Amino acid sequence: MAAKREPRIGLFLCHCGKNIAGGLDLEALAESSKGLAGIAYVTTHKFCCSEGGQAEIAGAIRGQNLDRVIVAACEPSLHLLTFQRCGEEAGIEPQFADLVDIRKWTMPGSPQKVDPGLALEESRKTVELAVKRMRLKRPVPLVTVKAEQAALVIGGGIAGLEAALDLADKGYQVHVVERQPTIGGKMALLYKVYPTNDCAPCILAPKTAYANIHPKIELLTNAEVRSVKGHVGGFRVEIVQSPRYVDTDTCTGCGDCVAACPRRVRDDVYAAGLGPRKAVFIPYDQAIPRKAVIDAANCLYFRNGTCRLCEKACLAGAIDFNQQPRTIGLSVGAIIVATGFEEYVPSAKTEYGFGRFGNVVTQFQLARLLDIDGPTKGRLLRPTDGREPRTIVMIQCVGSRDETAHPYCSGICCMYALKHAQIIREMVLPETEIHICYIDMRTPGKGFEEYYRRTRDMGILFIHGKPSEVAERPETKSLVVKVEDMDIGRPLELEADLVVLSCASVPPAGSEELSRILGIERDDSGFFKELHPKLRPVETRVRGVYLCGAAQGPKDIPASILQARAAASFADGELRRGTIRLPASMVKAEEIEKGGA
Amino acid sequence: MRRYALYLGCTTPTQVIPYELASRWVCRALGIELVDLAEFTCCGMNQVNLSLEAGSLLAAMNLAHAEAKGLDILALCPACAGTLAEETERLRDEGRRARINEALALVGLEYKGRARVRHLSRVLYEDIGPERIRAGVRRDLSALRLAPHYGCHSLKPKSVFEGSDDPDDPRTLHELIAAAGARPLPYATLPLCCGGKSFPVSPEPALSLVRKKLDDLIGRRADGLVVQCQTCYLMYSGQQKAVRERFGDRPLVPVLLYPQLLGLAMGGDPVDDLGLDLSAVPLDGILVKAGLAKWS
Amino acid sequence: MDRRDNASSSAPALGPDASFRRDVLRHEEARGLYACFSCGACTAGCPISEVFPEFSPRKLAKRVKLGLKRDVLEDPYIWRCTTCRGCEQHCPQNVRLYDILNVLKNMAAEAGFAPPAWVEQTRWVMRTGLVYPRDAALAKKRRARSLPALMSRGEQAERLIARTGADKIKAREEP
Amino acid sequence: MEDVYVEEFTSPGCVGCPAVKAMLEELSREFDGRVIVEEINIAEDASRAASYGIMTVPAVAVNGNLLFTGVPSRQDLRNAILEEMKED
Repeated sequence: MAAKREPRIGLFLCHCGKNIAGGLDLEALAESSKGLAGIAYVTTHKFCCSEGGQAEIAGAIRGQNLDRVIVAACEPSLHLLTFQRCGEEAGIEPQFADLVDIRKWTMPGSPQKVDPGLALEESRKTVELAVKRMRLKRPVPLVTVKAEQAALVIGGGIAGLEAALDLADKGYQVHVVERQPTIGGKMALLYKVYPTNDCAPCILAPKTAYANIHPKIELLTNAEVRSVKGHVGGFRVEIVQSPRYVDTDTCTGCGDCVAACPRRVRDDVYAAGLGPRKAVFIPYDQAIPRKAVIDAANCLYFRNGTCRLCEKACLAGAIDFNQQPRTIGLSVGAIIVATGFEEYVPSAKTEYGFGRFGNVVTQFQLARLLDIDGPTKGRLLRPTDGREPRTIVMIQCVGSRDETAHPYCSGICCMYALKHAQIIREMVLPETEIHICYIDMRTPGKGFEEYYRRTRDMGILFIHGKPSEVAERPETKSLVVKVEDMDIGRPLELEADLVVLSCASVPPAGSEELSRILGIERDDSGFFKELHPKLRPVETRVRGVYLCGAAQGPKDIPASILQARAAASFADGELRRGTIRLPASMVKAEEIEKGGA
Repeated sequence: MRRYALYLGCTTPTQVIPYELASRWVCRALGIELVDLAEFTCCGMNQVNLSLEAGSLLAAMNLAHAEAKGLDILALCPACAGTLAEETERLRDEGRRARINEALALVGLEYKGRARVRHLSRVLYEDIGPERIRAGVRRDLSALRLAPHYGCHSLKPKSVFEGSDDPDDPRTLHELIAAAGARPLPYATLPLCCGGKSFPVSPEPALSLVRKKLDDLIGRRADGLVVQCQTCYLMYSGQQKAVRERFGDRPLVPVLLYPQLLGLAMGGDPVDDLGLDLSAVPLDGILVKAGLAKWS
Repeated sequence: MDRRDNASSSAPALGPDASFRRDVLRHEEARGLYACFSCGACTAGCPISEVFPEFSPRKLAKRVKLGLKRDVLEDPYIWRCTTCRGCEQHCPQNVRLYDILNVLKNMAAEAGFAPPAWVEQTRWVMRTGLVYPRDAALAKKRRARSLPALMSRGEQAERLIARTGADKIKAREEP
Repeated sequence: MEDVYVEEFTSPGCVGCPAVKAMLEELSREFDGRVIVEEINIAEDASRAASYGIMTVPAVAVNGNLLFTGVPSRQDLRNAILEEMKED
């Protein structure tokens, strides 16, 4: 076989202002790189990514007759695309332009920063490896594959639905997979939303209803993704739908089966554990699909083979105890992950007594108690005795900003505490005293500071301090909250009929499994990891898999909607031409199971 | 037979003799052999005020003495137990151990990291257990509603008591009281500190804290308070008079050390075995409810 | 009567002193102090703060961070800590305030501000091995209850304490 | 004969990765250091993996071409490396 022509590699070392040049001797690095096999040209530039820097790279490619380019600068996720495009302009195929990160060794604030000597040594190694790789690299054959005009959306909350509707309106077939028996997600449980205090179901229902009737959208409730194979444009997805034991085609949602069911159990979802439901139930009035579902773990027929009263009550004959799990195979071109979040269960913070003291609840429970469609029909009553609370203390940052639980700020808890305080003061119990204990109030969204001001104007009392503990008075089941108000610098004991914990937002159960199925990463907090936290907050490591909503990290509804639209836009961008050019190796690999083992 | 080096601490053998008396009696009755070591001194808990280093050296010295006898330590004082146990944690670090042993060599000692330390209540809970304690009960104390007071040093720092009580929701003393046949009483000020360690420097805050808990117990109509620390005992029992003088007359709250309660349940003599006569607060009410006449 | 009056009469009472901050942080026990974001959970859980708001673990942490050396070391309230560790128990940032307070007390003791009670206790440990004196009345009382005689001695403790220099610490003069 | 540059993509907790790592170490010894292996933790360097479109680990790229995902047979891996050596 004929010997390959020796490639001519150009190496561009970036000062990045002082970020790199201030931390190592770039001239020394340039000097030592000159002798590397394959290197035809080495230079440094103050900012390689700038217009001038790119012009110089393009000029060198032409002037020095370079056929390959390496830039040693920052993380590839920041600028690889920049230099690939720059190289392409000058006639170099994107696969022969590379960017390697030497800035991590020198950048002030970088966790990997080392002293200049070591930085030079590490950078040398990085550059050497990159040159070696580039020199040996052979052209990767690209092939054209069909881009399926369909997408999978995992999660039927507000983020997932927004993305699904966007893509469906653009003409793609969209499959929405939702673990719960109804779509709507957390938003359906909020009662009202800030800063407008709109009724949450009122502004959610148009979306859910439209998704339900949209000819391009298929809703798969009670379903989970089991496996994903393939690549962007051609993912093959396997979904398992758990039996509902109710035929959704014939069920009319009349509720006769629910009335007939003798088995009452705690409703942990729609009543947040504060009210009952039946073993056969319709999750809530605006549920979609508004069809009954049997909870087999609690159904008397499944437990001991008796009862079947629902079956007798159903005139439509929709009850079907013989339903089996159904496996569904789909081909889609893109996948949008919108699995949302869960509320941190605060029982591990034993100092606040959740689970031990009946009148300590979470904000999501409070939302259900305030909801006119909730377990108390919108009357705010204490769980232990059904009395109206005269004093309420809210505790912020429970499990958030806490090294013993979750170090991050959950971002939404300040605002929903304000929202609940406003609702109680304005609409529910105007005479009830409300105290909010906080470390910092964080209200940076549009109209949010004004909302905070309005809450203060209502006479809600803000106590600047994190409570150390909550005690219960055994006779009355009322509570005592110990907190320092740091503005006066004095510990206080607040008497409270009801204590409400504003808990961290945490990744939902199953996130780890899903990250394995999709081959995407999770961050230290367990949320799905974006390709770059600043510049590429929607893409993931896997081309064609995008993130939106709280699946990527705690966020509120407007931010979730924005990101959902962005994710849909990315998916559209990949699929709209109908075909995709991919390295042949990727396509060859498509039969291999996900999961790495 | 379980054998431990008995660590009395400073306060118990000099000021809270009934605690020592009852503990020795209960341990004997339960088959726990206690060995007295003449070499034991202050654990260093209070020396850390002036010098953390001096505190550590005293703790290590006492550990080394127990280790030299091949014994683990059973401490009556929770603060001593905590101080010594925390030092065993710190001395897992080899550098620190070498440094401390260099000093201990001055007095011909070395600590290799073997001797373990636990407080009496924890030995009762873990080695004997509520089941066997219940089996040894001879007197019916079910008429007694007693509030448990754990004491800060029995619960904190968490690192020393890993796997034992959650300081925010402790249960073991509740269970031990129930095992002795009495009824543990829930009350809101359970976690409140007795203030004892600040008492020598400034008595006022400690007395205010004592008053707060006593008033809660009076409101709850408790038959008494059960403590497992001699300093808590001195504060709640010994200082009740001072509280009444300072904050006005109020009903007296009987205070028992846990081994006194357990000893009563196991049939011990209230005076000879358990030293109930040495209480600053009359304990007649307790004795009557335990089915015993007042001693003469 | 307030110590701050005394301080202000002689020299400016407050003045940031970066070297003090560094001296404190040099102790392994004080690591993590900078993580404090002043939420006040420590003070809320402090039984002494309940009675004396002048004693505030939260403010103490901030005073050290600001480097207010005299203000901290001359503060009589740092000696009123009851060692319950309530301050550490609920700290969301794992700041070891009890340990930091001990570092501060050691520095204050060296500077001559230790209360007589603690200095006296150290003296007794060096003599008897215990923080208290032992007298004939006690021996009699113990004998009467058939308890063994107390045998602890102070020599070994004395040699170890002397090695740390804690035996040289003098108590502050009481008014 | 030319050196061969092998990128081995791994992640923490990957079950198949140690086997691939062992094979590559062995081959590196067999070819007397002419096989240069770089281990890339995709959790730390996500963009390198993204540039190859890797969805699963272990994965192996030889001279810049992604050749294997999953655990390859030792024979396949060896042949791929030989192929690269031969071409130059």
